[in-house]
Amino acid sequence: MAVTHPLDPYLRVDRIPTMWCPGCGLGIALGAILRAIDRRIEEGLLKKENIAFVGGIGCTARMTLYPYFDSAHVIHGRAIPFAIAVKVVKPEMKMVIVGGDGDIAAIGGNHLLHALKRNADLLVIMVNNMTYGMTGGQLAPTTPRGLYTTTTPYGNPERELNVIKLAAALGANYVARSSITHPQLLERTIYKALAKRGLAFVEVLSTCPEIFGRHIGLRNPVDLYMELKKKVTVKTNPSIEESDYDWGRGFVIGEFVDRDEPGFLDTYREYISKSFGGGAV
Amino acid sequence: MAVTHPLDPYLRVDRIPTMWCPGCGLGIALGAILRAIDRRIEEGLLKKENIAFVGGIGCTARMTLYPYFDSAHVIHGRAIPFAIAVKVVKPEMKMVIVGGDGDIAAIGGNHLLHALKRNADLLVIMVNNMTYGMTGGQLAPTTPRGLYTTTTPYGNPERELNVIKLAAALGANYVARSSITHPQLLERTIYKALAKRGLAFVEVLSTCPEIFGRHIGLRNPVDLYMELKKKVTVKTNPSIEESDYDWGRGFVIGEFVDRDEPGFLDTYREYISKSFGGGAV
Amino acid sequence: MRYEYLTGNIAIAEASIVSGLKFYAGYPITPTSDIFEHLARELPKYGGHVIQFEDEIASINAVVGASWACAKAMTATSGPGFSLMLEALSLAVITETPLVVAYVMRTGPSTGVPTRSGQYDVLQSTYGFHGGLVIPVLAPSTPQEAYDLTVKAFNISEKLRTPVVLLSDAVVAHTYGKVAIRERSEVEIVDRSKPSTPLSEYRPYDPVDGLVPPMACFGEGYSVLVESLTHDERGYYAPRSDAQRKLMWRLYRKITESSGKLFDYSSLYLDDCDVALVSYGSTALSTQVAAKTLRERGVRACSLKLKTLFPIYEEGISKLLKNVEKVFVVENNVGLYYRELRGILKDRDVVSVPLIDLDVPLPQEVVGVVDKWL
Amino acid sequence: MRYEYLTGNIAIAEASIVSGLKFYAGYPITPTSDIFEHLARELPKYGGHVIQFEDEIASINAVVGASWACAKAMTATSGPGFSLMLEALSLAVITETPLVVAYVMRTGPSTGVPTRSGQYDVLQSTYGFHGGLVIPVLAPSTPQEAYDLTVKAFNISEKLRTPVVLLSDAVVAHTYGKVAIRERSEVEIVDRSKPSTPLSEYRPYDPVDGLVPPMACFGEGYSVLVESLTHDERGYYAPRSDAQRKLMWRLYRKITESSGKLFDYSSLYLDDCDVALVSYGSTALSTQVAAKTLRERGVRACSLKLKTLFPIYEEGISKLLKNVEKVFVVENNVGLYYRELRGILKDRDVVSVPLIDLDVPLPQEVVGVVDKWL
Repeated sequence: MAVTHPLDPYLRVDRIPTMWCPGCGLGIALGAILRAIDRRIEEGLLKKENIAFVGGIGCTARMTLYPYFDSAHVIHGRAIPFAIAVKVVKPEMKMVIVGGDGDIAAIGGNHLLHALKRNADLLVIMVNNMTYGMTGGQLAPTTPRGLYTTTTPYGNPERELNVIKLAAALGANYVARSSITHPQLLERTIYKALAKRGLAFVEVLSTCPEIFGRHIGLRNPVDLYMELKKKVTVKTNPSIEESDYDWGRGFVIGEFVDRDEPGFLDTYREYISKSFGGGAV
Repeated sequence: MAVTHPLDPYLRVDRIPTMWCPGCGLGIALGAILRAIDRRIEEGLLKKENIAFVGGIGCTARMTLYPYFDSAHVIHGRAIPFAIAVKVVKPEMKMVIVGGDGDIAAIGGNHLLHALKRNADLLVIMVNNMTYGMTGGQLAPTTPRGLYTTTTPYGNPERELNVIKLAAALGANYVARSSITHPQLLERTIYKALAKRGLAFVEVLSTCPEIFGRHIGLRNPVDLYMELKKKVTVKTNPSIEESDYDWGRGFVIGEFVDRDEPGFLDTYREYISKSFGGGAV
Repeated sequence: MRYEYLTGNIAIAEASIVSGLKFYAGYPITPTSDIFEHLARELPKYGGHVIQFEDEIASINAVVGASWACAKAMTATSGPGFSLMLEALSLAVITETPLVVAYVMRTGPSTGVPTRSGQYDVLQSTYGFHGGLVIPVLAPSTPQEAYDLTVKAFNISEKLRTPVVLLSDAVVAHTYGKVAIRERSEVEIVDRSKPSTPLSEYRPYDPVDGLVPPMACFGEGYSVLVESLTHDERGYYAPRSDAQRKLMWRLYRKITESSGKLFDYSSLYLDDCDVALVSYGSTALSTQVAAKTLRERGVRACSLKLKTLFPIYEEGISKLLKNVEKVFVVENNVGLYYRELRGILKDRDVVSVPLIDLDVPLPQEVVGVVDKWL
Repeated sequence: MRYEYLTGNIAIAEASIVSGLKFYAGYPITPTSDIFEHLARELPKYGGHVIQFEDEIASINAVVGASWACAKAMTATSGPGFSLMLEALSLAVITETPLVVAYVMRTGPSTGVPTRSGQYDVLQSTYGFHGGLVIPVLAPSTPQEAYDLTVKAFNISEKLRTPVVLLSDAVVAHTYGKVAIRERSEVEIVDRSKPSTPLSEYRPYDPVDGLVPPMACFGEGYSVLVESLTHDERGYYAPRSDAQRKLMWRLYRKITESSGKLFDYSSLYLDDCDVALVSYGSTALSTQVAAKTLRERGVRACSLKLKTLFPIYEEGISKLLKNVEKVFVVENNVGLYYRELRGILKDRDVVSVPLIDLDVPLPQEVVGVVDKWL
């Protein structure tokens, strides 16, 4: 099999093309993630056999189907506890969770909350397309207020969930928002996040022209992409207040939190080794 | 049946004494809650038949067994969705959720998160005894770091969950911390919270001498009560930063958030009535 | 009455409105989301509420809450969501909460093939919750049956104060059929019986006469107790063997002793039959054709389509099949409901015909298996 | 080997360590928490991990994850928690993940009487998850059996790449008994079979020869795919009837065709018996005494205690009872496992003896019911 693309070694090329609709932002996201991983492998920080992708259910979670690493495509909302366990048993693993806003922040909300609280050693990449794409356009926790969706045909009466604010309040080591409209920046963000201990949370604003585009009147992929790009402002070290989530006023992308507290694994192992002199673990 | 206590009309007196251990802080909490409700009924703001208590599983959730209102003692962690539905169907109801730190913030965390996000019209009272009392002393999300519990016999390696910070970050209308060591203040806090629309969240620091007391070496109820009292500092309008959760350095109690954004019910009804001219709902 | 072409899913949604649905809570899942979406548009016109929750667990617990606020309440889901709802269904059983779950089966286990069909969950639908009691289960095979059985499901839930599972599948869900739509005035609608006692004397779990207690709800002044613990008639915790026995047997008997009244089926050639093909749900569509094919070939075959799967009307089914020599149980799974039927048809040959297909197994597949045994 | 006085719960915990447990995830629930607590103290001494999660859903998903990281993994729970775990058990079935769930039954439905016993969940333990396949279920009635069956549960899970339910109850959980504790060297321990193919040729769901695929795990370079969708041997999504049939029947057959090998029971007076009392779990303690009592009174009674409940070894059970005239199925529930047995003992009278008691039903209760039928 001829290698035709520099990322082919990281892909199950026999599964390409992907199941994603034309114009979907997920391909851009996957490309950026794999390039960031490639750089970390080239540097020697990561080993290919120690990288694992875990996803629940949804279009983003299907990102686990294509990379040529250990992968788990599990059940809706539950990627995080699966990944925590792998990391505890095999601390040499780098666990990458990929999930949509519904998978990570709706049904999976409690596991995210407690992973943040624990500062669990995970890279959580939440690709936010602001809707339920796979099931056809229902309300997501990130759907802009007022928007008509298939389950809110009279307008979404709910406030949006700002997951950046949640992640920051609960003490993740790294909290960033990025966007598929800025692929190089996205790659740099993932690259940085891959080196963190503790929990690194990256929200990736993305485009779903097929479903969200229909809701918002921008079904042409390029139009939706350009619209999202217009709404995005890049900032260096923005404050948490600047993370406000507002489709109307646009989104600040950047690193909101970057600290280096001990991760769950550090403290867990410290407590056990204190009692057993390090021999048992 | 002779009325022997001013709160008897609000109690199923044939179920007294309660199932709580001697020295448990829950009796103080229940007394304060009922006095606050009594004042609101006397004022005419609330009607007895429109008050409902809903609790999941745990010692605090059993608070639903004693008040002489509509009550539901349901399943672990799920009081909030039950209560939201009652409120949507019967907006005249005042829904009071009572639960421990495990019920509300461990297994029930996702429902709390989304109720906060929605600003659902509920009064959520989380009595925090920092342990799992009913099942015998396992780790709670609020257990102080380092503490030995029955499931962390080598010390709790996890950071504590600061639910005040979570509630504030997600936009509750009212967020307060109180303590059973300050019953009058607790009563005033509940009294105020009862008048709020949207989500009012009150954390009540409490004492579990039987279980938490054993973990911490203070099994005498008075000793534990005095220890907690020493750790508590009352502040007027403290900032969110002052909400830090730290058994070693003590706890600030007071009102961290007091705002008046529309509750879920307001916006939900506004969206529906916009479409149906108010006739349908 | 009027006729419309509807899918099974839309028939369920329309029938639930006619039945008096006032609260729907749900979470998106294939192949049920169009029930949710149809109701989101239509139910508010009838003063009802449709809310999307953060997951299936919240949805079913909200449905329980809404029912205690006097609203007829429903949710719809499929395998993964139904598994998540089981803890709360157990709550609904012990608290005797009327509600309906439309369970539209897809291909499993786990995520399986979300868009395609199967009948793998027929035993889970009643044995899935902890507590070992029975939830009534109705299974439509056409949009018309989906409509009629939805009305029936609400009526049973109110009459017996119980959760009811409407067990459809992905084929029925998305097949169009002509449906006789009845107006509310044309349909018999059962509402829960309300207490007649003074407020302070009401006991929420006291069946008074019979097996089903009258039900007060929140906000009416009865100070009701919704209690998940083993309780006495007042709803007070009663951790005693006698209380447990009394409650368990009443909850069991109120469902099982209604099995004759709840029983619903349709049949072809049953009066004159040696070889019965028993099935339910979308598989019944093929089984009926298979019975005709066998008849044309001279085999005295018949088809029995069960619309009520649980509680099993043992005497009734046994009687219907009393003159039959051989019973074939045709299912789109590994042979599950067969396990029930062989237990109640002890003096007959009962053969499992498990046909796994992402759509409806073809009639010739059914005939092919039956042929091997004849 | 040494002897100790242990409760059923502690016997489970100790046996799991001997079996090679390396990861336990759990959430507190009565009456299982002491399994968790014992392991929290002991397992780290053997290099294992014990983590408390935020709920039972996270716990079981963590157990699935740990198993894919090569660790033998377990959780323990009771009714409400088991209901929450069913979605992930369905995942474990389709991904063929070895794991053990110690299910210590209490009184249900819903919260019920958390501290007391019952056998309400015997059908849920294998029919509870969506997908309609079979999870092996073992039921101990004494601390010694709890110990031995725990070892057996781990071995089955590894041998067949399947979740296994160890179905205990609150009486067994907290009754002390003398237990022969074996060292690891004295026990036969089965470990999952590992792939022998080159890294790039490994197919995680290819059984090669037989029905159970060798299992690679994370971090070994095999780039494994854990896939909840219907998949082919590579783990690639295969939404086709042929793929579904192939996968379903293999998953079904690998369990059911092992039913003879997995079968475990003990009996009294079975060689010379007219009236068999069949039971399992703590109720078997009374049933054995009842059989003796009946014998003393001249009735040719015997007792059959089943330790393997699923998959049912139909031929084996049928053969054991072939000379018996009447079979009484004694259970602490409304008569659930009876439904299974009457289906496989078609030519015998099978009578349900449902005795609801928060503890063990007394032998004289069993005798009393049997007397009515003799």
